[in-house]
Amino acid sequence: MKAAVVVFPGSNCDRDTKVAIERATGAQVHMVWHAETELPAGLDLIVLPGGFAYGDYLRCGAMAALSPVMVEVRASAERGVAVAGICNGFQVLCEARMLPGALLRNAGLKYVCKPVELEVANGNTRFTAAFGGRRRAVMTVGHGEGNYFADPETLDRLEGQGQVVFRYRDNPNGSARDIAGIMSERGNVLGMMPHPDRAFEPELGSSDGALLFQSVLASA
Amino acid sequence: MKAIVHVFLKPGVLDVQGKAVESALHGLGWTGVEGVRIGRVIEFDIGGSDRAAAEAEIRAMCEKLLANTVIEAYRVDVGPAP
Amino acid sequence: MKAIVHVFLKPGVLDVQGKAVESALHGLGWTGVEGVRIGRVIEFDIGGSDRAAAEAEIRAMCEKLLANTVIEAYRVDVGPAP
Amino acid sequence: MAASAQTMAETAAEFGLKPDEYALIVRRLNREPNLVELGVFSVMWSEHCSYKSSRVQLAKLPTAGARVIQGPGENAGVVDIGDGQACVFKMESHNHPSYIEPYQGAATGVGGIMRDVFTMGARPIALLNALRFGDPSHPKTRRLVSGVVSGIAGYGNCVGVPTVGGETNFHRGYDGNILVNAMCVGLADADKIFYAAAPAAGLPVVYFGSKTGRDGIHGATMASAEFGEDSDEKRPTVQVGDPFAEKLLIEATLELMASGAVAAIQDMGAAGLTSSSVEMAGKGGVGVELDLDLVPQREEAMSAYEMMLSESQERMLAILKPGREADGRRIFEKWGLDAAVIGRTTDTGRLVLRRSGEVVCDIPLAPLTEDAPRLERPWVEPQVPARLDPAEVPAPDDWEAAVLKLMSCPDVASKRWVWEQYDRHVMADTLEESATGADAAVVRVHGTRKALALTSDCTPRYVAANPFEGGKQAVAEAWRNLTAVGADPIAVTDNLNFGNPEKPEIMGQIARAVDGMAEACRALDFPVVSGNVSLYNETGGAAIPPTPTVGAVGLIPDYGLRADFASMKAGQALLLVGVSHGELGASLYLREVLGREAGAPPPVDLELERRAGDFVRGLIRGGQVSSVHDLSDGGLVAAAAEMALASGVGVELAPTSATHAHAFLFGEDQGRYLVAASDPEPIIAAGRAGGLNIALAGQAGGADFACHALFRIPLARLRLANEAWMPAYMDEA
Ligand SMILES: Nc1ncnc2c1ncn2[C@@H]1O[C@H](COP(=O)(O)OP(=O)(O)O)[C@@H](O)[C@H]1O
Ligand SMILES: [Mg+2]
Repeated sequence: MKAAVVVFPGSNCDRDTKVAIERATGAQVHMVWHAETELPAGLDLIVLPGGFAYGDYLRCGAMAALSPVMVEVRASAERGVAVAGICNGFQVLCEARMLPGALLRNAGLKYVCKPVELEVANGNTRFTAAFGGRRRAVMTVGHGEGNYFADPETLDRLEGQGQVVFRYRDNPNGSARDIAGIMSERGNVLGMMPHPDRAFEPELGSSDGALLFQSVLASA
Repeated sequence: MKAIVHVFLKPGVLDVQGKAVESALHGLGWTGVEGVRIGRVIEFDIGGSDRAAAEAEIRAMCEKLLANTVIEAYRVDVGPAP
Repeated sequence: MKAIVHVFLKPGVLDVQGKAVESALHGLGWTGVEGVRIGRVIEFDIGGSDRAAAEAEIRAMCEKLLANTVIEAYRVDVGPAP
Repeated sequence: MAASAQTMAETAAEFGLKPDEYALIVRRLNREPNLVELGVFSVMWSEHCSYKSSRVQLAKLPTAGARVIQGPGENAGVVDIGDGQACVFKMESHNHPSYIEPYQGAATGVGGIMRDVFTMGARPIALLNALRFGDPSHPKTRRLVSGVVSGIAGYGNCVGVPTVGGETNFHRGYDGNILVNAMCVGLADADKIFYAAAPAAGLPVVYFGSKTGRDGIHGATMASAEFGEDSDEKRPTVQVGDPFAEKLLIEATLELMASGAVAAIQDMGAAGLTSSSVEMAGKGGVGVELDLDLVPQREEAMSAYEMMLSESQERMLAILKPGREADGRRIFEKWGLDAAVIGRTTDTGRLVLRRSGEVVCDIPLAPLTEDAPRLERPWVEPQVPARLDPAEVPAPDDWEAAVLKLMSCPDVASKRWVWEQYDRHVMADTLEESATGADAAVVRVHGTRKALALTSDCTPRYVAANPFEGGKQAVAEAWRNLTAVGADPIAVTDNLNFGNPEKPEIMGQIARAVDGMAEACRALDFPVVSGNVSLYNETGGAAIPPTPTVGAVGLIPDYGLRADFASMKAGQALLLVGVSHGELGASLYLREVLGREAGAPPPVDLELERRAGDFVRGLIRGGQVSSVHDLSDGGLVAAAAEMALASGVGVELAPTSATHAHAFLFGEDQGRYLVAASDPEPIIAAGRAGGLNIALAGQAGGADFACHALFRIPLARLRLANEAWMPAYMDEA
């Protein structure tokens, strides 16, 4: 498998994500600077990592969504390459309109960092196949703006088409319908607030995040 | 010219911060306060002197960056340079 | 009545958001934009009909809660109910 | 600048210079200084930069050790952690700014301490913070807590360095002067440490980072001045932090260092451009010439004085090797940072500044550092109370209420409300942190089996009662906390927070607290490698409780063999290691349950401390135990209750001393640990063979926290008492 992690100014989970993918899948991981206008050839996975791209000033992910590299990320997604946005990366994908909805300020108005239990709402995706029918997963969240919002019709559609991939079992941020992660209609673009990149070995409290990257590997 | 852009959450989007401020104001005894909404205001100077052209430019900036129209609505005011 | 409160950083206080937005706008080709400042706007309804009294109340709210007067300045506008 | 001699002397007084200090400046220059020169002297000789009141005291601390690569004197301390790797760390206060503007004050405190660490070539990998607030009922406390915590979170989370530990206390002694002490720990290659000393004349001086504005002008002198009633008027000195700029600065600095272009480097902290340029030139024994017109500026028409004293954040000064300007340019451009070559080092030994083509400052550098006042401030021996006889301290009328009160009092109650706002997991190497139930945070050395153990400790009520014993205790507790997770304690950083040193009683607290710390550091082979002093923490003449915060670092050779206190299992025996006399003086039981603050603090027997610690560490390293907790605030009851809560298993305590059960249960005798053991006999035998006191203190199991006939509390109730206080307090409108 060949993967790329995009590095925006202010990304801070870029190394974590690289290490997680390497340890989980043995894949070769390229770090791609946001100003690049080309991506390495033959990628199976592109990850937009967590962090505070451009300081999250104005709105989380807004400026990153306009980065030069996003043109190629979008084009790759259109060609069917798997794209995953984790935390800040999810915010970027929403701002880039590559996923529907938006991430609002947490209902508690505070940054929240804690382990959360997730329901694997759709185990039959490019990102969850390796969960092998497991319905529960544990990862941590760490965000101030992870409160997923979309209008009711969009939410109905997401649910109806199996695009809700993860749900919180105990909602930490007020997200609509407990949504923790969604994917595009075509199923190759994933956005999620919890961090699989911090859950890739038992010492970190959970290795469930490794399954996510292994799922992509299996479908590659 | 001077541009003033107001950005607010759309009516259907719960303004949690506005709600929190409202209940804090109530708690401080200002119980008559209602319907608190919190938005962002962005001010800047923009060259040129054609007001209509400037306004069109600023709307383009809003669509592209200053507002997220999935959840936010914006209002643009252009005035003479301060 | 309708209250509109604008809160901005005092002059000289580093406006990190304004700085970031300005350089993003430049990057998008709007190089004529200058002096971007980002503030908050807080709107709400307030009972009564005495404009001066309302304004005094709102100033008290600003001092107490709505603005951080160590680094922020505010402006209060009171208008008729919408 | 054409002020008369009279006026300049008056200005000097306003800048906080004493008449004799001003006279010394005139003598050194052979003339009156101008305003810029006076500004430079006043900040360099301020308490904050010169340590004039504390230098004599600090000299008493042991600073050498087998693992010490760099002790005090640089931006941060450096210790060897094997395999060619080094750990770089320091603690620093941002007390006054945080009181004035809690969010920005705390945020810029975190930013400042990180810069001290990456300036030395280390990547920051962990943050801790030690916070002391006023009484919860004080009208300002809630807002200060909320602002400080969100400021720390706002900055650290954005930069992407995990905040893994700290402490939070409340006491009315801090009503008018809160303490915000932040510690940063970084990792570097031992042979790639960077220093501030300019190596030669003729090298380019490069400014990079954020632009200079009028932020915090005279902040360094402000940090050294007592608060008056008019502290609200000191507003314009507030500095605003930009964590995004800091993140770019870290990456750019480390990249610049890796490129081989850096000859010397220094962050711009307190007194910004002044102290950074003076220190780099002074340490290197060269001169420096700057053209201030070239400094990237955020505001218009800044004077030379304003530029030299500005405390704008996120700025660095580097001296490059000859001909390496292009490397710098490429890297600063990549990271979008402002940068400029603003001057050169010279062989004149002078600081020369130009503005608009004119020389606005031309002074010899030597007096700025060498002649900085070094005061032997008079001090008096602190009055210390006598030991409290346990027989004179009543047992609780209602045991259950007493236990619940203790576990829900502000100092013991869970600080979840605080640490859930901190990103504790970024970098994916955090093994133990605030949430996990361990006496020290544990962070892996990336890519290895090694881990660093990190802690921050001080018990101000002990120091207030007896500065010497309290100083010893702060060091001993830090050592004990590192030991309790299985680490070898390596070295200490400290933050000495006190009142006005011009008062002999306060100077007495400083002198004796440092004596105590020095004695403990010596006895425990625990050298001090960095630190910070914050004096004048007084309002209206009332000083804070003396608070010498100790930050410490330990090394775990293989993180597979470590301990926490969250893995106790039903059926295990709880062993108490150490001697229990039932010390209730200055205890939490006395203060929280009986409402008294009296008596001598528990003394620390450093020899026993060491033996008990070495024994416990041996058990952990030998894989014999994995659940260990040290005894501190609240004694055996608090320690056992915390183990029960963290592990989700009940505990039945068995007091061994029949007399004064309350002294045994609530006493805060030092040098003690609770160890959960499945097979206790061999451990007891080994301990006794080593001359240690070790005894069965209880049994894990069931769903209650109990002590025979005295109390029986369901864990769920205990948990609620422990968890509910802080959120309830913070959410009260
Ligand atoms: N209490 C202390 N104990 C030991 N060293 C100290 C103490 N206070 C200050 N130092 C040392 O003195 C030097 C100067 O400190 P400081 O002015 O706070 O550094 P900076 O200017 O980098 O913020 C540093 O090397 C610091 O470690
Ligand atoms: Mg420094």
